[in-house]
Amino acid sequence: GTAGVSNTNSSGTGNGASGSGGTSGQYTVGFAVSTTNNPFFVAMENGVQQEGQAKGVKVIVDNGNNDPSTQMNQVQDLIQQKVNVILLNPVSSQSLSSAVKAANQANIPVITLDRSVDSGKVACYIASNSVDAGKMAAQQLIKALNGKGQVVELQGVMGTSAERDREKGFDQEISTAPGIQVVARQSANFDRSTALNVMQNILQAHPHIQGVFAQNDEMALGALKAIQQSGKSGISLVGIDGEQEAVLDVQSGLMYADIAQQPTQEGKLGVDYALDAIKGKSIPTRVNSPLQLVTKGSTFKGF
Amino acid sequence: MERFGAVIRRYHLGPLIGLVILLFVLSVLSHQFFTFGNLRNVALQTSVNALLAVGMTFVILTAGIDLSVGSSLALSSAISAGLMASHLNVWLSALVGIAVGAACGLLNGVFVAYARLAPFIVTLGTMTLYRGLTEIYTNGNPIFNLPNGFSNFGSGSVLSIPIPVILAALVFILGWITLHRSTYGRRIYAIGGNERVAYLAGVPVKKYLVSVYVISGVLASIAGLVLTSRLSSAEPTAGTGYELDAITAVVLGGTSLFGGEGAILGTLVGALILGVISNGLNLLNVNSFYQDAIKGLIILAAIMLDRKKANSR
Amino acid sequence: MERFGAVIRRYHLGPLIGLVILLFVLSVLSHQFFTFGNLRNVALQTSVNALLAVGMTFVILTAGIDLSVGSSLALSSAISAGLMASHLNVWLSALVGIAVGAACGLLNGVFVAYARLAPFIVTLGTMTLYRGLTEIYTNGNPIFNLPNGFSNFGSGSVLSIPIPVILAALVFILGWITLHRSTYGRRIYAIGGNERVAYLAGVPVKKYLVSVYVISGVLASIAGLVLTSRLSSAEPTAGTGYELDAITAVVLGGTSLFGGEGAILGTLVGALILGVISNGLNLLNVNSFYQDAIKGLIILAAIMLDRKKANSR
Amino acid sequence: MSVLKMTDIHKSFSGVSVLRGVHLTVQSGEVVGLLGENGAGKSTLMKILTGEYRADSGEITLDGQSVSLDSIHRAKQLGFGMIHQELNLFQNLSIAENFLIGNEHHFNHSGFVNYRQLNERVKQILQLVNLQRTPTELLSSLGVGEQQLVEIGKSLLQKVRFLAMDEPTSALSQAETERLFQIIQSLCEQGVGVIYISHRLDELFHITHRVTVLRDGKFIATKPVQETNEEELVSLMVGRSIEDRYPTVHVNPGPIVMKTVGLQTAFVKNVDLTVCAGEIVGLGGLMGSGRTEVARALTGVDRVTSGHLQYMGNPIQLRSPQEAIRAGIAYVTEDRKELGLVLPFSLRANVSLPTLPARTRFGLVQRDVERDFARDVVEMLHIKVHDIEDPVESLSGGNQQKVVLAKWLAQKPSLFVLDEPTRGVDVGAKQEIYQLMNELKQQGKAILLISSDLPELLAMSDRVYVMHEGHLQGELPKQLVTEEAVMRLATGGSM
Ligand SMILES: Nc1ncnc2c1ncn2[C@@H]1O[C@H](COP(=O)(O)OP(=O)(O)OP(=O)(O)O)[C@@H](O)[C@H]1O
Ligand SMILES: Nc1ncnc2c1ncn2[C@@H]1O[C@H](COP(=O)(O)OP(=O)(O)OP(=O)(O)O)[C@@H](O)[C@H]1O
Ligand SMILES: [Mg+2]
Ligand SMILES: [Mg+2]
Repeated sequence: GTAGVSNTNSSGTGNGASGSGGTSGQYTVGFAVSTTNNPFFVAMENGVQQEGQAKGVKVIVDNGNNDPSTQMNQVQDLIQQKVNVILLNPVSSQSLSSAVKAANQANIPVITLDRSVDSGKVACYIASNSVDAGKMAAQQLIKALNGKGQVVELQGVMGTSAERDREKGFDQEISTAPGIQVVARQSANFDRSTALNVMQNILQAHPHIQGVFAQNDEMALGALKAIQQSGKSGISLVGIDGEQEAVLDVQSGLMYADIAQQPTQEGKLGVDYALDAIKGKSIPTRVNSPLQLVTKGSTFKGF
Repeated sequence: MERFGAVIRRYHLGPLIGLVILLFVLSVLSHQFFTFGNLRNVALQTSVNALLAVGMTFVILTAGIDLSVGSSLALSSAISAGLMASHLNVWLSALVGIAVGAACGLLNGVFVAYARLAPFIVTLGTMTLYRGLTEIYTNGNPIFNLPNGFSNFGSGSVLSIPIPVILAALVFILGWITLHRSTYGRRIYAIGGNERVAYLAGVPVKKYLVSVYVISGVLASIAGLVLTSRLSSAEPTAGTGYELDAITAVVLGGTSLFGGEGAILGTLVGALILGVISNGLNLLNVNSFYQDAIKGLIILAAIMLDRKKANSR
Repeated sequence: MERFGAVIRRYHLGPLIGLVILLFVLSVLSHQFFTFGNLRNVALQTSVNALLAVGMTFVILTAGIDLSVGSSLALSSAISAGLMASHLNVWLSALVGIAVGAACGLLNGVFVAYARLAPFIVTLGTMTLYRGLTEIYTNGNPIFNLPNGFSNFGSGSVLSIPIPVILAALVFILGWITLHRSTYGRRIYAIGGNERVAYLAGVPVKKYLVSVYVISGVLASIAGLVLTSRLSSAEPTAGTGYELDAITAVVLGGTSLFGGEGAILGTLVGALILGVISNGLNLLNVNSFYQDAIKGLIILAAIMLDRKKANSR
Repeated sequence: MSVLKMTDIHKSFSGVSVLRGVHLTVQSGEVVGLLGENGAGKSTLMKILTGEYRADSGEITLDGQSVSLDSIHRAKQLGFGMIHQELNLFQNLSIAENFLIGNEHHFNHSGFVNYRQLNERVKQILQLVNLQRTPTELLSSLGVGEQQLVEIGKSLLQKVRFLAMDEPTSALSQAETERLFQIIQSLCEQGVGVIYISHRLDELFHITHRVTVLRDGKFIATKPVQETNEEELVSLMVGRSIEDRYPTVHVNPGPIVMKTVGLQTAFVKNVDLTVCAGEIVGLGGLMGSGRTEVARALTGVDRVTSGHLQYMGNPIQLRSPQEAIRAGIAYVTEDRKELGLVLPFSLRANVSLPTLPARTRFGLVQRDVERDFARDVVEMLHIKVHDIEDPVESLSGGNQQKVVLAKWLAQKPSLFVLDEPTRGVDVGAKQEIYQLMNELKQQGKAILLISSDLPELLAMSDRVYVMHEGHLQGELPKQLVTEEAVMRLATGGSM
């Protein structure tokens, strides 16, 4: 599975919204995370847990295993447990709408992280735009290739929103550079070892590619191994997520760029706004956490 | 007394004891667990897997297996939802979905029964095929904007019992009657016990084999309708991995993968054990990193209770 | 001539014919396909699944199944990688990983052989358990920064044949000798053919059952080392779903899930068919939405060729 | 009054000719015996009649009308039934349900099983065949003999006009056999034509009107039973005459090889018996009396709950068959299909299974030694097999039985426990097996012979123990062994 698109800008360190710690001992926040099969969401969960501890809030975490109906069930369980706020990182925007409606009926505020839902009342949506992430990646590739050459796109799990949106943004932007040709689009399921194999095969079919866009860092890291093992050089690789390993590879020049998000911060922000919501403070309905571009020389840390 | 012992053996009450212990432990650990609202949730959350598991029981009793249920579910519900979204009558769309499920099962059954291919590999192939067709049909996008009336079916209740639960209960009762009381059911057991002997006794083995896969496909499509209606959308990735849950429920319920042995009540218990584990781990707020380990241990513990049965594998 | 027919029957050359057709079609469709470099890639990409499938063949021949291989792979490679990352000697770390794989298999085997529980459900339980332990051990994060020497093992080659391929080939040869030439192998077939007859003929059935799960666990850990070394990192999610690929390779190769029938060469062919399909679809740059459907159709077509064999299920 | 005629039937399996111009005629109300060596083609001929196999050529007529038997269903419609040599039963179902499958229309109540009616009817039939079991018991809890009674009972449920019985008595003892004859008689009175296959010659004279003899897939002769005798039938069947059907040799018994003291298992109690070197000790009793269970206790299969075994003068504990085999005890099981053979394995692999460790070098099987042994036993026991690499499931029943016996010969054990070793074996081969037993006896081996074939038990044993309901009822020395004495003990009487 993979990240949706969230981005955290530098201001998103939880300063804006925190209730003062210690006053909230009895509050419970339910966090329904789409999956913990991916470092991105593990980091998000860590953020939620850390901030919960810091603010003295009890946190209940449910892992949806990327299955909408499992997550729907978990939201129901959270409602059943009468949590004060639900932090929802939905598996699917469409499918979790009914879960949000159920929470609305039970008068439990819902804050969505990284992805939102299509209908139902959401108190606050903390994320960035997946389409933008795709666009930024395309811009980096265009820059790296000086506007001409062959590129390939490694797709995530077909049918997931992250896959669709990143592809959409990438396609829109890449088409602005007529000199660039997307010679292959293949799915590697957001998975590192699959990406290694798929990239090997693509290199076989298209030995002259100059750029690779991987829809997440796991695939970028797999593709990097394939490129390294093929002995080819001069292929620019761009990923999305801001995973520590990928960020390090960008800084050492192995990858061209990474479009980073800060899931830890996003999780922290979620808890902070949750406390505000409990206390009846007004909170913004949309918190935009901009994407962080990581290129060689940047000092960004990653998660 | 003798009859009682026979009943335990015959209907595999081992897993039931496991379920009861699990319920007891969870009631002690969480005061929210044994409330009407929560048990209702457990039942609701189990309903989709339970529907699939009934069909899987039929298939496994013939020593077959159906790995394609999750994909059949996705394909049939995508098509139903697509028709609904384009304003076809809800009932008619649902019927078309069920017909698609039946067709998925029919193809499996024909390969297994008439081409005499191993069910595992046939349904593995169709699992991939039906998933691919779903992706092509939906272009990878979820189908939403379904009529409200349809959504109510999955989220409504009668006498505060959710409609999917009632549906699953009906299917279980029907399944029980069919397997344990009808001549059809006895013949299914006979085929699973010894296909060749059944054939020699004049059972039209091929038709029966086809029929169990059709039943499985139809129930997968019904499960798909429940799921689509609960989520108000049909996802191209819906049902991924559900085959494993359904098979687990069946096997946990004491049915042998080698066919001919087992009972549908066991399947119900197996499905409930799985549902209760997930619900309980959530209620107790077990760290998600520990959940898998604990779930694995509970499954192992549950089958240990069924040891005697398993002996006669 | 007569002997030749027997060889075809005995070693299930049906799938091999399927593989040859597939190779032919792909060579026509893509001029890159039948090049040394690409075939080398296919072999390399097949090596992990091939290693798992050898162990799975042993298990399935006893009428068992091992769903836990993917998780055993993840657990053992996480522990090896963890030790390497903390600067333990590479060889020693690798050995510890293999020991962990053996322990995973031992637990499975003891449950199956001594507690007489159904292998499906035992290994389903341990699949979840071992995955959970991996998550706990890694805290959900990949382990990287492995020593360079170790990475070379997965990406290096001898006479331009990749080391993982050589390793898999060695394991296949060993597996073939063991299954088809050794007393041990003969007894494995006997257990799968009729466990009670084997027992009455003096085969220590329980020990043998344990041993096949240990073999499977050890090969899973070796596959894990290959994977970790190729990726220069150990992922907590590594190996997810690999059990299905391994089982598919075995069954596609003509081995019966009911035990006692099949051959390891079939498994090799089965694994290669899967590897070739993935490679071919990538080379031809088939639209991802169509890949699943095409893959499903190829699997169905491949087994149709093996019809005669499947008859005698 | 109808007549069934099979004329010039030919059949081959993948090029190997099995039936070559066979004729058979049966009239309603008549019992025709079908006789032939193992592998002569008797079962194959009957399977053609029931639509399981299709003849390659030949004609089958019913009352002069040619019929085509192209499906099981068609044969059933015509009223052709069969009691299979290999028990065709569902181990996973109850006794009653075994009657149900294939006869659903009798107990069908708009799609549902009328269990009350079924159990009632099955109860009647069980009484008729003299099986003391309740219809709801699981079939798998029955011994082989009892299962054979179920198989017989099943045929009574169908309205058949012609019934083929393929060795129905091979696992039955005297009492059940007589019961079966009464049943056959009443079937005949109802106008059913019966084809009766058996390797127990005396039975043919008891029950049949005419006997048809096959040899090597060819029709040899049909004789009215009054006009022939055992010698003639045997020579028609094997192509030579057999002088001494039960050859015996005298050997002075050596030391005690196996002695049980107060032996008790979950199924038998207080069994005290001895078997000496150079001795054949018989173990008789009715079906279900626990003879097999004694064998299982002596061979490490069943746990001994009290009492103990003495082997070669020393107490011994056998925790598994492996230990028994190592100690030199061989167990020839009665149920060849379930317990004797790995059916998909070749003959070669089957006969070498218990002796594999001895045929291993550097962990590898010495295949040439293995092959030589397989060829030797095929020759020694005249096993009819096309190729030692053929799977044993394609062998005829009697030949399969010989394979079960053969696999223990290489082991050179000191004690042979033979449970119904000649079940389904033809006269000629039986004599060969007896000669083999005699040879073993001369070599100083101890043999415990369990048999339901009374003439065989009486003739071959030096002493006979008789069991009754799980315990030893008595011991008969050679000079006192008579059918009457055995039957008296077997039914709970005293000497
Ligand atoms: N399905 C089969 N495939 C190949 N050969 C077969 C098959 N069935 C029977 N045969 C062969 O046909 C021959 C006749 O077998 P059949 O079972 O009819 O003998 P039978 O007269 O019944 O012997 P028995 O007295 O041992 O039961 C045997 O040599 C046997 O090996
Ligand atoms: N596994 C078992 N479970 C329960 N009862 C059993 C089992 N095996 C045998 N029995 C019972 O033990 C008794 C003796 O068994 P069995 O019929 O094999 O004896 P036998 O004297 O060898 O007779 P046979 O002539 O059938 O060989 C029977 O009543 C049988 O049903
Ligand atoms: Mg026969
Ligand atoms: Mg017996």
